[in-house]
Amino acid sequence: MKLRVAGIGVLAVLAWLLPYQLDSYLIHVANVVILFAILAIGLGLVMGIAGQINLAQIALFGVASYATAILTTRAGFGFWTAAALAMLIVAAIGLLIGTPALRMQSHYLGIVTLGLALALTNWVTNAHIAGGAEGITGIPAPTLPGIDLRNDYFFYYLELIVFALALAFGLFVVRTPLGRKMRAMRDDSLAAGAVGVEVPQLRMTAFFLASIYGGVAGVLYAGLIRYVAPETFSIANMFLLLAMVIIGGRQSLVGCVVGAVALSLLREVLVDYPTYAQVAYGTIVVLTVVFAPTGLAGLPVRARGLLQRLGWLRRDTGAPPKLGDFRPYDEVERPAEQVILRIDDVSMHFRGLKALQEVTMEITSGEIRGVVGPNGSGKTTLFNVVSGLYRPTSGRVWLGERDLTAARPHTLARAGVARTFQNLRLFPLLTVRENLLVALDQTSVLGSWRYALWQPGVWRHDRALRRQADELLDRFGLTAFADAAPGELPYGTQRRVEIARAMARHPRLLLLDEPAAGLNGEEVRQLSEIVRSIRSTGVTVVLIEHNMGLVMSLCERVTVFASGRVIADGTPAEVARAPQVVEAYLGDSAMSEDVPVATATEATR
Amino acid sequence: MFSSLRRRAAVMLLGLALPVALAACSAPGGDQGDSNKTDGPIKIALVDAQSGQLSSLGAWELKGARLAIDEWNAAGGINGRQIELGVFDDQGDPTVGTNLARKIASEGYIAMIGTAESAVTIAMAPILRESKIPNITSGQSPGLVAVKSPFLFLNGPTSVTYDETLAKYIVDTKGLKNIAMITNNGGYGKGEHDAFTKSLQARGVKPIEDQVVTADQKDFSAALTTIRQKNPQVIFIGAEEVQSGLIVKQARDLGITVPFAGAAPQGTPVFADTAGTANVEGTIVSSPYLSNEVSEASKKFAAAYKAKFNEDAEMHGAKAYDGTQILLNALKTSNVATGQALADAIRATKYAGLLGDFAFDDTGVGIFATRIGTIQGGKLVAAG
Amino acid sequence: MQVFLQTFIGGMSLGAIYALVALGFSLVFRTMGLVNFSHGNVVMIGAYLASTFYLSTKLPFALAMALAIGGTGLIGVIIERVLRPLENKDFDLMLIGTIGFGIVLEAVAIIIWGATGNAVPNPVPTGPLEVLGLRIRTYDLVVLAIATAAAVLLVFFLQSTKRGAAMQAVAMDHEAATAVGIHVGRSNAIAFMLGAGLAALAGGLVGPLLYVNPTMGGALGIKGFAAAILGGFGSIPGAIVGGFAIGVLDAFTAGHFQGYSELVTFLVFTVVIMIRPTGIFGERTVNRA
Amino acid sequence: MSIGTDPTPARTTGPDFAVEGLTVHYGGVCAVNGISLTVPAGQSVGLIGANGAGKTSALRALMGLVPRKVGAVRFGDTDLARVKARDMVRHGIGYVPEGRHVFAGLPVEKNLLLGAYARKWDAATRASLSEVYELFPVLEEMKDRLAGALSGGQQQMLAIGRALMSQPKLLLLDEPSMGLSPKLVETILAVLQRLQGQGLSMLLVEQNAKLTFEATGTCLVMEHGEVVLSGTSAELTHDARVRKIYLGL
Repeated sequence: MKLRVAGIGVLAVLAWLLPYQLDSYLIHVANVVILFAILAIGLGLVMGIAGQINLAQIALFGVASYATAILTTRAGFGFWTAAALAMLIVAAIGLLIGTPALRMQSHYLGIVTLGLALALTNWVTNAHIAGGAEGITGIPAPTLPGIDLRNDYFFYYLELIVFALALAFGLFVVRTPLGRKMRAMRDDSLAAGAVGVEVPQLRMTAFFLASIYGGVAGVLYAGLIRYVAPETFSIANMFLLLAMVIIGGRQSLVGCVVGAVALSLLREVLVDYPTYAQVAYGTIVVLTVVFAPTGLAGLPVRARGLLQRLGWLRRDTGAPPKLGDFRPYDEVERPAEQVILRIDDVSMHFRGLKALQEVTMEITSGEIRGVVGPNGSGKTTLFNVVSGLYRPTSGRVWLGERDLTAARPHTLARAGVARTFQNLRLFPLLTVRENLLVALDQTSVLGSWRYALWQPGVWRHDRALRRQADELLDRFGLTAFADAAPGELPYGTQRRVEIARAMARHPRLLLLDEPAAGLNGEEVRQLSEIVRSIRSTGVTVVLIEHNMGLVMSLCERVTVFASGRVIADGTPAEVARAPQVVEAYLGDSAMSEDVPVATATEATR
Repeated sequence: MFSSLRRRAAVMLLGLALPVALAACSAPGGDQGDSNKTDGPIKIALVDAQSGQLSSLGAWELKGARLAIDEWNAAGGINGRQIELGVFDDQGDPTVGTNLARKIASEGYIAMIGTAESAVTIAMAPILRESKIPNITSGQSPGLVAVKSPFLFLNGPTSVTYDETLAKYIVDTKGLKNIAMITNNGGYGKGEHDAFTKSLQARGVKPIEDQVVTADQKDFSAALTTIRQKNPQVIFIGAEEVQSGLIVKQARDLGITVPFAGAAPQGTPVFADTAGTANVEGTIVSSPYLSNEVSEASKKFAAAYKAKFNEDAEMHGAKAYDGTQILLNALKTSNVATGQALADAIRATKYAGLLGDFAFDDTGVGIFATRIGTIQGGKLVAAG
Repeated sequence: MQVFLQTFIGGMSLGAIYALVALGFSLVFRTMGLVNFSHGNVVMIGAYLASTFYLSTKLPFALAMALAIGGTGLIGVIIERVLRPLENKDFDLMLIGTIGFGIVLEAVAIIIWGATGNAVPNPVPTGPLEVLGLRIRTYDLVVLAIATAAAVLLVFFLQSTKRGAAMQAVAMDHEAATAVGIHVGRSNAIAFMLGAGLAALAGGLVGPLLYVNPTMGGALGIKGFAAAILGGFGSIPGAIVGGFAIGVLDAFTAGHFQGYSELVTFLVFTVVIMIRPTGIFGERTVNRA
Repeated sequence: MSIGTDPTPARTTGPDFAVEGLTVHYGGVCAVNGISLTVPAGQSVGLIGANGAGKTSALRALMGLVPRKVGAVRFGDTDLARVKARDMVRHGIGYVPEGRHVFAGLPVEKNLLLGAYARKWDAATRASLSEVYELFPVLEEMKDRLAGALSGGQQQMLAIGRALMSQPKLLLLDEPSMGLSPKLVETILAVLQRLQGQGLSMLLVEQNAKLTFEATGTCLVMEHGEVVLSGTSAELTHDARVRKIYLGL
């Protein structure tokens, strides 16, 4: 930490003293580099942090430059007034370009944003007001009292301060709830929705942020160059910016900056050989995606790994951290029994496959319900319907008195439904603590205005969340793994992290999808202890499970599925005797006749 | 812990404050001192697209300028000083142009030749003006005049002259009134569009069709079909060489047989090659430099050009040659002045060049006439 | 009416080119889930190869085309081989990798052939046909015929040959395909080669129609990709319908909005895709997005 | 949806198939823990167990479809331990994946022909095709339909038919009864019995214990990645431990 503060200080001083070493051309180059760095931070936020492919970043940059140019030269506004209006315009355009992200992702989003960027370039090339291909010249230089910003050296300091603020704000976003949610959405948008992240709003926020960064860079560009023309915002420059972000490392804002600086300098060195520069950076992009997907920012980690493998660097040989004990919740009085979840005649068809057929179920508050059945009998489909991932073909789902049939996952999560996934859906690039923090944050994305107006509030909120996370980590015995990446943990520990994450939502209803899969005997025992303790706090638990011993010992009621239908419902002992259950499992109705009466209390393993 | 934190903060603050203090007393930079030195080579910059789609223009310009400078250097330079030509590649991008303007200023170049792209030149003009570096450009857009920089000079006529001459020939001499236009929305095309429309307007003629295409468009069937419907007597093209060639080629494919008319690009071999030699027959061209055979001076120039570069000279080379000659003459008469004095010397220079007799007015334009030629038998010849 | 029909015909011939480009996009996506953003640049290389063989070595046009197809096929194999480690792992990263390849291909073309490009004379010297006052270039008909033939051949290859069936099987279920003895990697490489070959076909055909230069790949690639998406990404009939749709849309916006045509084309495209993200025929592949 | 009844000529019976020490790990979980099994020439062996016991993982690992550690895989004198998944079929191993995995967008007949991908498509292939059609007349009726449009039972028949097209000497079947109605399960059982009658070796992975006991001679019961019970199918049918493993009682 000390080292880091000192490093930042040294960098700041160096950046401050840099102009003394540069001639009037190089200072101009430095100014352009800073602009690209700001742009790269914006692209890093939307693409690397939020996972939205945005090939219109350079167009947003252009929108702001053009808006400033038009407002100053055509409408006679002062530079700073024009800049403020330009920021509003670019934010609106950013939201517009982001709209397709609500419906599509990945390469679809790529082509649409690219198309919209081309459309914008096409407009400025034609529109009389934008000066056509000749662009707009004579943009007035911005003024500050006592400082002549026409001087590239003073402009450098303006840019440097803006850049420092932009980077600091970006890093602040990344490390506080908003950015965490974005990273969670990037890693797994499904799981993010399930822990209450409002994915659609968040995608728009990402585009909004990108447009702000594009806007800041664009306004500065207009003030620096004092001339705008369509070529500057071409697709070729978009790809150059993309290359900066990829080479630097899209998931690290600092990496984006490093990439922007490195590639700008490379281009400057090869300024007389632009074609070879193009070969060079294209090749570097290909090599980066294949061999170093995390870019320059990921190199230190990779280098350490390599050194360790070669034996040049000592591995951490301390004893591997141990999973702690689960500290049971305080029991609360069991609330009056009422129906908390009512599944009413739900059917779910996938193009001919009838995954659920007229399923009706009621779950009473405070119970532990088991859902069992052979593979492919529709259990997970049921969970997906209840947690909002699927919209049922027919039928309704009621949570208490609320009809939540077609609600989005995050709405359900906010209404008190939490779940885990059969194949584990932890956010792989977030630490264990961050996984919990995402779920703990109950604030809405719309509350993000605080980021602009009241950062200390955001900071305090984040501190409070961290305290809660520490408490939760401690309760689930995960403190030793708080800063580990989920993928590095033993499977059983990952399962527990997922349950802790679900509990971070303080749910009323907890859906566990095969929580015992892959656990050993001791872990299964701990699991049943955890589930009992969770129930004792008044949470209703529904679990899908193949480990029949666990089901028999833990559940008060069991619902049996086969071929998308409920074929039995009752106490474990009752259903285990039911002929249709035995047939569903063993394939033989005759075998059910000599089944001994079961004792439902004993945990087998 | 706390005190050490505070100490560190204080040190950091000091680190920040020191440069601020320095900055307050003396601004960094201030390196424009070396342009007035009186020994060593005379540094002239040539800025043009040496890469990208318009790099052929840049290559021609470079050859014309190089030829002029080599001739002077061979004759002993100016005041015993050799002339050094620095070549910069603007990639046809105005922003690169603004960077280069600062670069040539910081590296002590005293004058600039180029660029061939009006948009790039316009972008560079304010910076060159601030740095007091005279610039002789090959652009011809009326927008260059609108910049009103006392440091900007044109080595040829503007589109207004080209198109006024053309309109005069078509409407007044030939009596053709049914004129269709197809222009692109790029810097050059737009200049042509506006200038030609204005010249027609002055004659009370309204184009029967006015199609605008994008600068990178390659398929014109829609525009040409519309034009064909209107049965024009002549079609005006305002586009660069390659695009003009494509337009003519596709027009002939669609069965349009009337002649085309245009300015300098339509007189180039690139235009004829792209369109196909047979297709350009009869094209009316307004150009200050119809061919290498028009005068003794042009024959001499063409021969020297051929000897040096082993290819035939054409208009852009000739323009750059004229522009460079004017600059070098001004340098000689002013005893290698720089800045304002050099600009004044250029303005005062009268020069009989390949394109005609140059005499600059306040707008920086030195020549106000073009000639009309037509393509006959694959060759551009002066029209009767 | 005549203008309408003439514009339509113009749109159809470019549409045929877009359809070929879209076919390449879709074939590669369908068989291996890769979005090849460098496809447009492969089209450009194909155009250069074809025009170079045709112009400088005076080979017959068909032969020049065949050589170009071979050349780009090789490029396709190289791209697939380099990016193979990312297959089925990181979709977005792979996409960016192909953008990197596109950047390199464009620069290489500039180094080899220069930046300005060249016009390719019409290989079919007969004059245009005159039908009901409409002028139809013979070359347009040739383009349409070849594009149709290519689409038919491709469909025939996929439907009626063992290798074609195997390639489709790989796309549908690569594990079951492995179990019946299909070499999935080889099948993917062949798919990529075919995609690149189609690109060369499109590039070779578009040369005489338009102009060959290093930046042509950008425009053709983006329009072709839009066509593939519009038709339904991964669908063969979708690519063809989408190609013609974009071609005709392009022609009419060029007619009506002149300089603003690109703006209108992409706005219309965005709106259509927002309403129906799976495209016209694209039901089957939507889960991959 | 009945199966054909014409007797078909006996197949060439393959050699013994033996696996030793098969272990599979998925991201830290041990799905299969060092199991060994043998399928004697011309015999059928069942591998049963509750959901999540590791049966499917074991079968997929046998095919080489998932990374595995294995002591030995022998098919007669041939060592298959290093043979790639795509080449297993060339050594006479046919595979019917769990959940059918037919090529949904291709017609039924194309699916079947692809089953013979490793062979030359010639007269012998046509003969195999008519054998399959004889075995499953319904597939012939549907031969031009897309496989994805078939019912679950028909798809299962198609998956088995596809595996038979390679003329295998050993058939690995993964849960052929999954999601099928009892009547269809009977049909599948009849097919398996008939194939066995022709001398085809089979390894049947199933959750449906009854079906497995009736279709096979010997059976292994898996739990937690290990074989916990084995014996003849007749013995196991009446073994109460099977029920306990399944129902947790």
